Amino acid sequence: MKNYQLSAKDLAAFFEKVLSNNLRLIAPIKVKQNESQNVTKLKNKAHILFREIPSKDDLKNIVIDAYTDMSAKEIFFPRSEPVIEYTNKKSGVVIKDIDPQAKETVLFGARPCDAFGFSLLERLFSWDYDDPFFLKRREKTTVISLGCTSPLESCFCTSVGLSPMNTEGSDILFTPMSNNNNDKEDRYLVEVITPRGEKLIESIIGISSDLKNIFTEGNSLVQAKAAFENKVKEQMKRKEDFKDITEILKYKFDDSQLESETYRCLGCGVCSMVCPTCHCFDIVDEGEASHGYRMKNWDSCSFALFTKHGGGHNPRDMQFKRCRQRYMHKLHYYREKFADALCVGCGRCVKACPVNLDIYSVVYNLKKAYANNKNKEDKEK
Amino acid sequence: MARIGVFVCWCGENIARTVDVIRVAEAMKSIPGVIVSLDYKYMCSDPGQKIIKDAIVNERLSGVVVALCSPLMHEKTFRTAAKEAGLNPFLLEVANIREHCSWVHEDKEEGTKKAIEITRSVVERVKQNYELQNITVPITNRALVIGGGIAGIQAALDIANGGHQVIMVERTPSIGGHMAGLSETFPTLDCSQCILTPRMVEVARHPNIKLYTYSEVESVHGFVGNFKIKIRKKARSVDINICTGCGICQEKCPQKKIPSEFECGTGFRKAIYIPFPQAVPNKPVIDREHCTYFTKGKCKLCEKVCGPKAIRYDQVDEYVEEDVGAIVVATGYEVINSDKFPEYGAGRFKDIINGLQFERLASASGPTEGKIVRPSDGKEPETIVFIACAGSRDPAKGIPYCSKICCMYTAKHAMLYHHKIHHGKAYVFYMDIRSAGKGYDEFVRRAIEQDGAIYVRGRVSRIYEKTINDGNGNEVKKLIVKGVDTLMNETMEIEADMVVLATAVKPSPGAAQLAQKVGTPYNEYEFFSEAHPKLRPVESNTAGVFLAGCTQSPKDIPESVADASAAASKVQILFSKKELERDPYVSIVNADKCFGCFSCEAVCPYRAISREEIKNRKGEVVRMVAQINKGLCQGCGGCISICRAKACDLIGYTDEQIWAQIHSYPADEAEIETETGDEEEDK
Amino acid sequence: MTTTNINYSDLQQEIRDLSKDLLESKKVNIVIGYGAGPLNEKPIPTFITNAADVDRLLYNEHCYHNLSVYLTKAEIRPKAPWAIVVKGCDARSIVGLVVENQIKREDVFTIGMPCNGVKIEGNLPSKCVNCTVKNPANVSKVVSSIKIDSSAIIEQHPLHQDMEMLNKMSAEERFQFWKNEFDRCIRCYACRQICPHCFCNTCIAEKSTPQWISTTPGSRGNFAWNAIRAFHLVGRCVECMECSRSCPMGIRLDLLNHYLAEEVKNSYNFISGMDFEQKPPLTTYNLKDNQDFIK
Amino acid sequence: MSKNKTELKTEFEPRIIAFVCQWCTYTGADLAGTSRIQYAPNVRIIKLPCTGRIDVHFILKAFEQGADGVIVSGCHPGDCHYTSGNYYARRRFEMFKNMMNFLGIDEKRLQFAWVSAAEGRKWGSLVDEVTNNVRALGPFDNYKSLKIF
Amino acid sequence: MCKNIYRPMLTKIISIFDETKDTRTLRLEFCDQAEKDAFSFKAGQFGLYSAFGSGEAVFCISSSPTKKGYIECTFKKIGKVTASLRNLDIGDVVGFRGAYGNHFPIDNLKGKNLLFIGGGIGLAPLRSLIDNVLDLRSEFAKVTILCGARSISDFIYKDQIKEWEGRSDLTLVKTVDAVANSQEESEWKMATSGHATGGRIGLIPKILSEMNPNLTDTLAIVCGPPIMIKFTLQELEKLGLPAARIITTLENRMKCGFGKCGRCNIGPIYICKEGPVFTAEELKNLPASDF
Repeated sequence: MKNYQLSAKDLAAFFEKVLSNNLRLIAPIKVKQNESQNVTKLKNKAHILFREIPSKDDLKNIVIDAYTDMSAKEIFFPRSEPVIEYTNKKSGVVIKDIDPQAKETVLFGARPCDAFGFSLLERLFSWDYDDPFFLKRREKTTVISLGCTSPLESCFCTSVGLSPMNTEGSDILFTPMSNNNNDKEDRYLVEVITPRGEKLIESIIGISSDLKNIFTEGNSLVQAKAAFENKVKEQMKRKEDFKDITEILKYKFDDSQLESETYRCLGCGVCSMVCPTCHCFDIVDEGEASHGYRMKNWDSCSFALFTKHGGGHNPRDMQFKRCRQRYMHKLHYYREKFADALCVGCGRCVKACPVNLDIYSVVYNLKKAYANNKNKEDKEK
Repeated sequence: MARIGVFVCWCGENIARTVDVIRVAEAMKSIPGVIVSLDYKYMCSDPGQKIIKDAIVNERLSGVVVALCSPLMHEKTFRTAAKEAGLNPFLLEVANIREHCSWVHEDKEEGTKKAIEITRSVVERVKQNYELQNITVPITNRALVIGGGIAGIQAALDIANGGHQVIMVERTPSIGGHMAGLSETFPTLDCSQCILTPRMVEVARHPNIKLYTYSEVESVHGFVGNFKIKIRKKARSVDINICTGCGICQEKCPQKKIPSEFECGTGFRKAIYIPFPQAVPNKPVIDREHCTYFTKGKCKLCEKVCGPKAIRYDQVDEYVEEDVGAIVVATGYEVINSDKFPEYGAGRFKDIINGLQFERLASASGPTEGKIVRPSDGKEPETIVFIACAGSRDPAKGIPYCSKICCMYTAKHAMLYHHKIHHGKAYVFYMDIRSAGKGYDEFVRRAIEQDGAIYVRGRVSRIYEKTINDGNGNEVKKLIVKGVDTLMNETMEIEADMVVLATAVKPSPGAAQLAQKVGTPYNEYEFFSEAHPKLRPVESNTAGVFLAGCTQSPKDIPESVADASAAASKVQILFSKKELERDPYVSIVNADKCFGCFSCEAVCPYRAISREEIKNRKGEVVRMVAQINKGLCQGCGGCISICRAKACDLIGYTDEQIWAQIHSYPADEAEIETETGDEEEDK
Repeated sequence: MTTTNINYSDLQQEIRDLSKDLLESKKVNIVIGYGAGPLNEKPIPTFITNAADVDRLLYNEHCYHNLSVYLTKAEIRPKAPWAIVVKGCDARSIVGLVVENQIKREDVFTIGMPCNGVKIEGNLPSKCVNCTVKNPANVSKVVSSIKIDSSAIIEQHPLHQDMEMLNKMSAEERFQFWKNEFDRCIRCYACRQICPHCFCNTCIAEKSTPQWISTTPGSRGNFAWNAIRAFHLVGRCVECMECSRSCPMGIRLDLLNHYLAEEVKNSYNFISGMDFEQKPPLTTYNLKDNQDFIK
Repeated sequence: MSKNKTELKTEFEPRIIAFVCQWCTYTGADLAGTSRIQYAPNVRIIKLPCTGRIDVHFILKAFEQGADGVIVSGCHPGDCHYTSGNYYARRRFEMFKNMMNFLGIDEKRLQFAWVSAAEGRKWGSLVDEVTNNVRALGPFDNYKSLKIF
Repeated sequence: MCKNIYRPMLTKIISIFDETKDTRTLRLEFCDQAEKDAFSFKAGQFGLYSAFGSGEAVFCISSSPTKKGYIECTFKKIGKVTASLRNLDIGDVVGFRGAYGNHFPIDNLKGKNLLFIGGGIGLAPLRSLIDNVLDLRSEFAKVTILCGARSISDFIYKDQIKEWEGRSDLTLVKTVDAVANSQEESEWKMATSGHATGGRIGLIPKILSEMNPNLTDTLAIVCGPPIMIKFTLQELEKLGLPAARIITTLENRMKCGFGKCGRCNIGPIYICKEGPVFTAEELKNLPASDF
C-alpha cells in the first residue's frame, strides 16, 4: 500500500473533504462539560471523548495531541443499542428488526492500540454467529489511527506485543513526525494499510486536485518512522513482556497472590467501560409488555450480579474472583481462543480505576513472584 | 396471561349518564389478558353479582375488575361474591368510576376516556395480584392491667367478670390509687372511700384476678394476643402469705417522721407501714430507705414483735413472667410540684398546699381527722384562696393543656371549706369555669350561690408571706395574694391564711418508659396516644394495648371508669375468639436483599420490626436483617419507602402492583386511539 | 501545638507502630491503610494482616481514598475487628456506618490522621477547602499530638460559585445542565461502589421486580439513577466526594451531593457522621417540620 | 371550563397522576364525588395505604410514563391513620421536591397536599389548580425528552 | 451476515403442565410454518425463551427431538422473566432463540449401558435424552434411571416417571431427600406400579452407593443442582467409572447463547458454545472455584 505525507496545516482541509463527501466524521473532542470557571479543582481535567463532528465549524474542536478517556469501541459497539423492537397486542406479537444505522464513517484519531482492539473484537463478533450490529458498522468505518509519540505513564502496549505506531486494525495510520527531533517540519506520515483505507484516500484525492497536492509521496519518511518508533518505545516506562503470562496465570490461578493483588477491587465497572476490548453485554427488555425494545447494553464481569444465577447461586461470589476472571479472560482465555490477548495496553483502566488497580503491575508482580519461585525451586534441585 | 374479567356498572344513570359504559367495557376487551368485559345496569344487584360469579366459573377467571362506585361502598360485597364463586377474594379489585369520575365530570367524552384509563389501570394492577389469606393470630385469653387505681380496678373487674383472667400490676404497696385518698367526690359529695373500698376488696378476692402489688412491669415482648410480660416484684421485706396484717410492727417501729405518700406529705408514717387502713392487700412493707435496720444495721424491732414471723429482711426483688393477650394501661397521674411556681414561693410557704393535700385535710380519715387547719400552725384558716389553673393552660409552665378536673374539685374544696368553717371566706381565682358534665355546673353554682365562694376571674401574679398584726396584738403570718380581677379590671390583694393550688395534672412518673416498653406512642407531655382521637379513644396504636383513665389525658372519676369499662369491653371483644383474624395487608421482608440498616425499624409506628440474625453454616452470626411481625404490622408501608434496597414490600400494595398501575397510563393519548383502532382492523 | 505543617514521615511511622501493636496484641485482625501504588502520587488501599508487614503502610498527602468503604465489603467484613486509617472526613463515614448498624463500634479501631487537605492529581480537592474535621473526631486514637489549625475557614464554600450559577438558572436551564451531565453516565456504578454508604447488597438499580430504574445507559435511566443515588444519600452522605472523584465521565455528583447536604443542614440542622447517637433525618421527624410546600 | 375545552380540542391537556392515601385523600375525593363537585378530568388516582408508602420512585416513574404533573396527597399532620406516616413523608418529600427543583423540574409539576376525608371541595380545587398550572407550563417535554436509549 | 441473530422466533403455547408448586412446563409450537419446518435440535441443546417486556431466560429443551412439531421447556419461577412466562396462558406467544450449544453425544451412547442420574429440575435436560433413547430403545443396552427430589411433591414429570415405572425395559430408582411423616414414608416406600421398586429416602450419592451398580460398558449422564453434581461425580468415580464416561450438563447464567456476551465464560470455554454438555473429564480442566 501507498505512503503519503501530509502537512499538519492541511489536516483541516482533509477533514473538510471528508465531511463534504457526506462521510460521518468521528474524532476526539474535548466534550463540553458543565464546568464553571472557578475553584472546582476536583474536576479540572478535560474529558476527551470520541464524538461525531457534524460540520465544518466543529472541526476546531478536534483534539489531536491528547488521549481519550473512553475508547472508540463505542462507534461499533455502543454502550446501549436496541436489537429488536416488539409489539405485543391482543392481535399478536410483531417483531421488527432494528437497522444498525451503519453509515459510511471515518474514524479519526484512534490510537494504534485502539485500532488493534477493533480487530480483536471483530474476531469475537464474527465467531460462528455474526453480530450484524458490530460487523456492519465495522465494515462501513474507515479507521484512521494516530501514532503515539509521547506515551503516558500508564501505557504498556509493547508489553502485549504492540507498539505506539503499529498498524494492525487501522486502515490508515497517521504518524506525526513533528515530535521527532530530527524532523523539523510539522507533518504526518500517512501509511495506507488496507484497501478500505486506500479507497478513502483515493476518493478524497480523486475529487479535488488541490488535495492531490497535500497528500504527497511519503515513502521517504518510512525509515524515519521506524527509528522514531524505536525511540518512543524506549521512552515507555512499562516494558515488561506479557508473552509468557498465560503459563503464569494458569499456575497462579488459585494462588493467594492473585487474590491479594486484587483485594482492593471495589467491583465497579469503570475498567470494562473504558476498555477498548471489553465486550461483555447484557440483553434486557425496555418498555412494557405491549411495546418495547430489546436492548444490548454494556455489562462488566466485575459486577457482582454478572454471573449470579436466578436461583441465588453465584459462582464468582467474591470480588477477587471477578477480578481474576477479567484478567484471565483477557490474558489467557482469549488468547487461547483467538490467538491474541484481549488487552492492548492502552492503560485507560489504570488511569480510571478509583483505587488504582493496575493490570500491568498485577501481572508484573505475578511474574516477579513466579520467577523468584522458579529460582528457588531450581536452586533446591 | 392472566384471565381477567371486567364488569362495568351503569349504576342506573349515575355512571352511565356521563360515562359511555358500553365503550368502557368495549375498550377493556383490547387489553391482553382480558377474557370477558361486560356492562350491566346494576352490578351490585343479585343478578349483577350472578353475572360476575358465572363468568368466574365459566371463564376460569384469574382476576376480576368491577368498575363502579368507590371501593369503600361495595368492595366487600363483590369480594364476598367472588369468594362464593371460588375465586380468592383478593383477586377482585374495584375501579372507582363513579365518585372519582362520573359524578365529577360533566363532559361525557372526557368522562369516558378517564373511566377507560381508571379501569385499565386496575386491570393491570389485578394482573399482579395474587391469592391472599387473612392472617390469623392465636390469642391468650388473659389480660394485664397496669395500675391499680380506679381505672385499673374497674377494667380488671369488668374483664374478670367477663370470665377472663386478669393480671394486675400495681407499683405501690396497695391498690386504690389517688381515689383512695380523696375526701368526698363531686358532684354528689359522696365519700370516696365508701365507694372505692368495696371494689378494692372485690379485686383482692376475685378468683380471676391475680394481684401483684409493689411490683412493676419490667419488659413487654410479643404482640397482640401473645404478649410476654416480665414483672418485677419488689422486695417487700414481709412475707405477705404469713403476715396477718395485725399492724403491731407498724405500731412498734421507731421511725416515726417519714412523710406519708398517701397523706401527700400532710401526715407521717413508719418505716414499716401499711399505706392506709383500708389498703389492699392489708399487709405492711418495709421502706428500706428509712428503716433503721437497713440504714444502720440494727433494730429488727419489727421482727421481734411479729407474731407469725413474717418479716424477711433478706427478701430480694423477684421476677415473674406472665403470658397475656391484651394489656390495659391505667397508670394514672400525679400533680406537678409546687416548686414549679417561684411566683408563689416555690414551695417555701407551708400554708400553700395543693389540691390533693387539701383532700387529705378534708378527709375524715386524714391526719387532721377532717379538720381544715394551717399546716404551719394548726389554726383554722379564716381566709382561704383557691387558685385554679396552677400550671395548666400555661405554655410558660410547659403545660398548655387543661387539666380538666381542677374546676370541679376547686368548687368542691370551696364548698367543703364552707361546710367546715362557716365564717371563713373562700376566694377562687379562675380563668374559665369548665363544668360540663351531668350536675357539674349546678354544683359550681351551688358553691358560689349557697356556699359563698367568691369567684374571681383572673390570675394570681404573686404570693408572699407577711407578718402582720391581727389587731389583737398578735403577730400572725399571712399570705399576701396579689391578683387581678379581669372582669372588674382591678388588681386585688388578699391577706389569706391558706392557699390551695389546683396544680396541673401530668402522667405518672415513668409513663414514657412504660410506653416504650409497651411500644406505643406518647405525646410530648408523656400522655399515651390513642389510636384515633375520635373513633378509637381507648385503643393505643399498638394492637392489643388499651388505655384507661389519666394515662391518656386528664380525666375525672366517671370518665376514668367509663374509659376502663370501654377498654375492658375492647379486651373482651378481642378475647371473644380463639384467633384474631385480620386482613393480609402486611409488610414482608426479603432477607436476601435486606442489609440491616434498620431504617425501617426507626420509622415503624408499631414496633413490628425486629432484628433477626442470619447465621452461616458454622452458626456464626454473619449479618442482621429486619423481620416483620405480622401480628403487629398494620400495613402502612412506611418501611418500604425508607428501604433503599426495596428489601421489603407491602402485600396488597406491592411495588409490582403500583408499577403496573403507573405503567397502565399511556405515555400519550394517541396510544389509546390507535389501540382501539387496531382492534377494529383485526375484525 | 497548633500547626499547619505536617511531617508525614512521623505520621507514617506512628501508623506503622500502632498497627504493629494492634496486630501483635491481636486486638485487630487486619489493618486497612495506604500503601505504595504502581504509579507515583497514587497510593493504594492496602490490607495488612501480619505484623511483619506493617512497613508496607505509608502515609502522605496523596492518601485521598476513603477507606471506610471496605468495611462493608464481603471480603473484609468477616475479618472484624479491623483497624483502619482515617482522616477526619473518613471518620464521619465510620460514624455513619455505625449509626446504620453496618458495623459495630467496638469492632473498628480508627486510626485518626490529622489532615490539612489531600492532593488529588496534584490539586487540593474542594472538600478540603472548608474542612471542619482536620483534627479527626470520634476516632479510637488520633495519631500524633499535632493539632491542625482549622481556623482558616473561607466564608464561601468552594462550590458556592457553582451553586450560585445553578441557582440563578431557570428551571429549564438547570434541567439541561443536568441532562447534559447525566447523559454522559455510562453506568459503571463506580460512584456507588466507592461510596461507603452504598452498602446494600442488591442495589435498587439492580432490582428487576419491578424495574424502577432502567439499566440501559440512556437519558431516562441515567436521570433516574443519578437522582435516586443522590436521594438515597440524603442525610447520610458525608461529602467525602469519592463518587465525584471516581466518575470516569466527570459528572458533577459533588454539586448534587453538596446541595442535598446543605438542604439537610438547613432544614433539619443535621450534619451526618458527627455523632454516634444521631438518627438519620429521614428516619425521624419533628412535628414542626416545614410544610410550606404542601397545600 | 369544560365548555371551553370542547371548543379548543387541540389545546394541550396535561396528564396528572395523583398518589393518595386511602384514609384521607381518597375518601376526600369520594366526597367530592358524592357532593358532585366538578373538577378537571385530567387526574388519575393511584390509591395507597398512606403517604408513608409513597416512594419517590413512583413519582419519577409517573414522569417517565408521560405525566405532566404529579400530585401527592394524604392526611393532615396529626390525622395519619398510622399516626406518623405523613410526618416521615413530609420530610422525604421536602427533600425530594427540593432535589427535583435543583435538577430543573419545575416545582409546579409536583404538588404535595393534605386533603382530609372531609375536604372534597379542597380536592376539587387542588386538581383544578394543578391542572391549570401545568397547562400553563405546557407539556413536560423536558422529561419526555429523556429517552430510554 | 444480514440475519439479526438477536431476533427470536415466535412460538405459541399449546399446553401447560404444572410440575410442582413453582415449576411449570410449556409446550410450544412455532407460529411460522417455515420456521417450524426448518427447526431441528438435538437432546442437550438449550434455547432462550422470551416473555416480551420482561426479557429472555435460558432453559434446555426438555422434550425429545424425536417428538416432532413442538418443543418443551421446564422452568422454576425465580425471577422477572420466569414470573412473566408463568403468567402466560395457552395461546400466548413466547419468543424463542435456539437451539444453541452442543448436545449429548447420542451416537456414542449407542450400544452402551446407560445410567441417568437426575436431581430436581435437573431431570429436564435428561428427559430430552431419555425420551430420545427410549424412542430408539433397541439401539441401546441397559437403561437405568436414578432420579431424586427434595420431597415427593418436588418431582417434576410425575406422569412420565409413572410411565417409565411401567416399562420393563428399564430400571427406575427414585429417591427423596426427606419425607414429611411416617405415613408418607410408608406410602412412598411401597411399590407403586409396574416394575417399580418403591421409593427410597436419601441423597442421590448415597442411594447410588447403595445401588452399587455394575458399571461395565456404562456411560453415566448426570444433571442436577451444582452441589449434587459435585458429590455424584465423586461417587461415580469411587464406583470405578472413569471421568471420561461421565457426562453432565451445566447451567450457567447466559444472555446471548452464542458466545458473545461473555457471561458464561469459565476457563477457556464458553459454556453456551462449547457446552453445556461436558464429560467429567473435560470439567476437570476448568477452574473449579468458578462454578
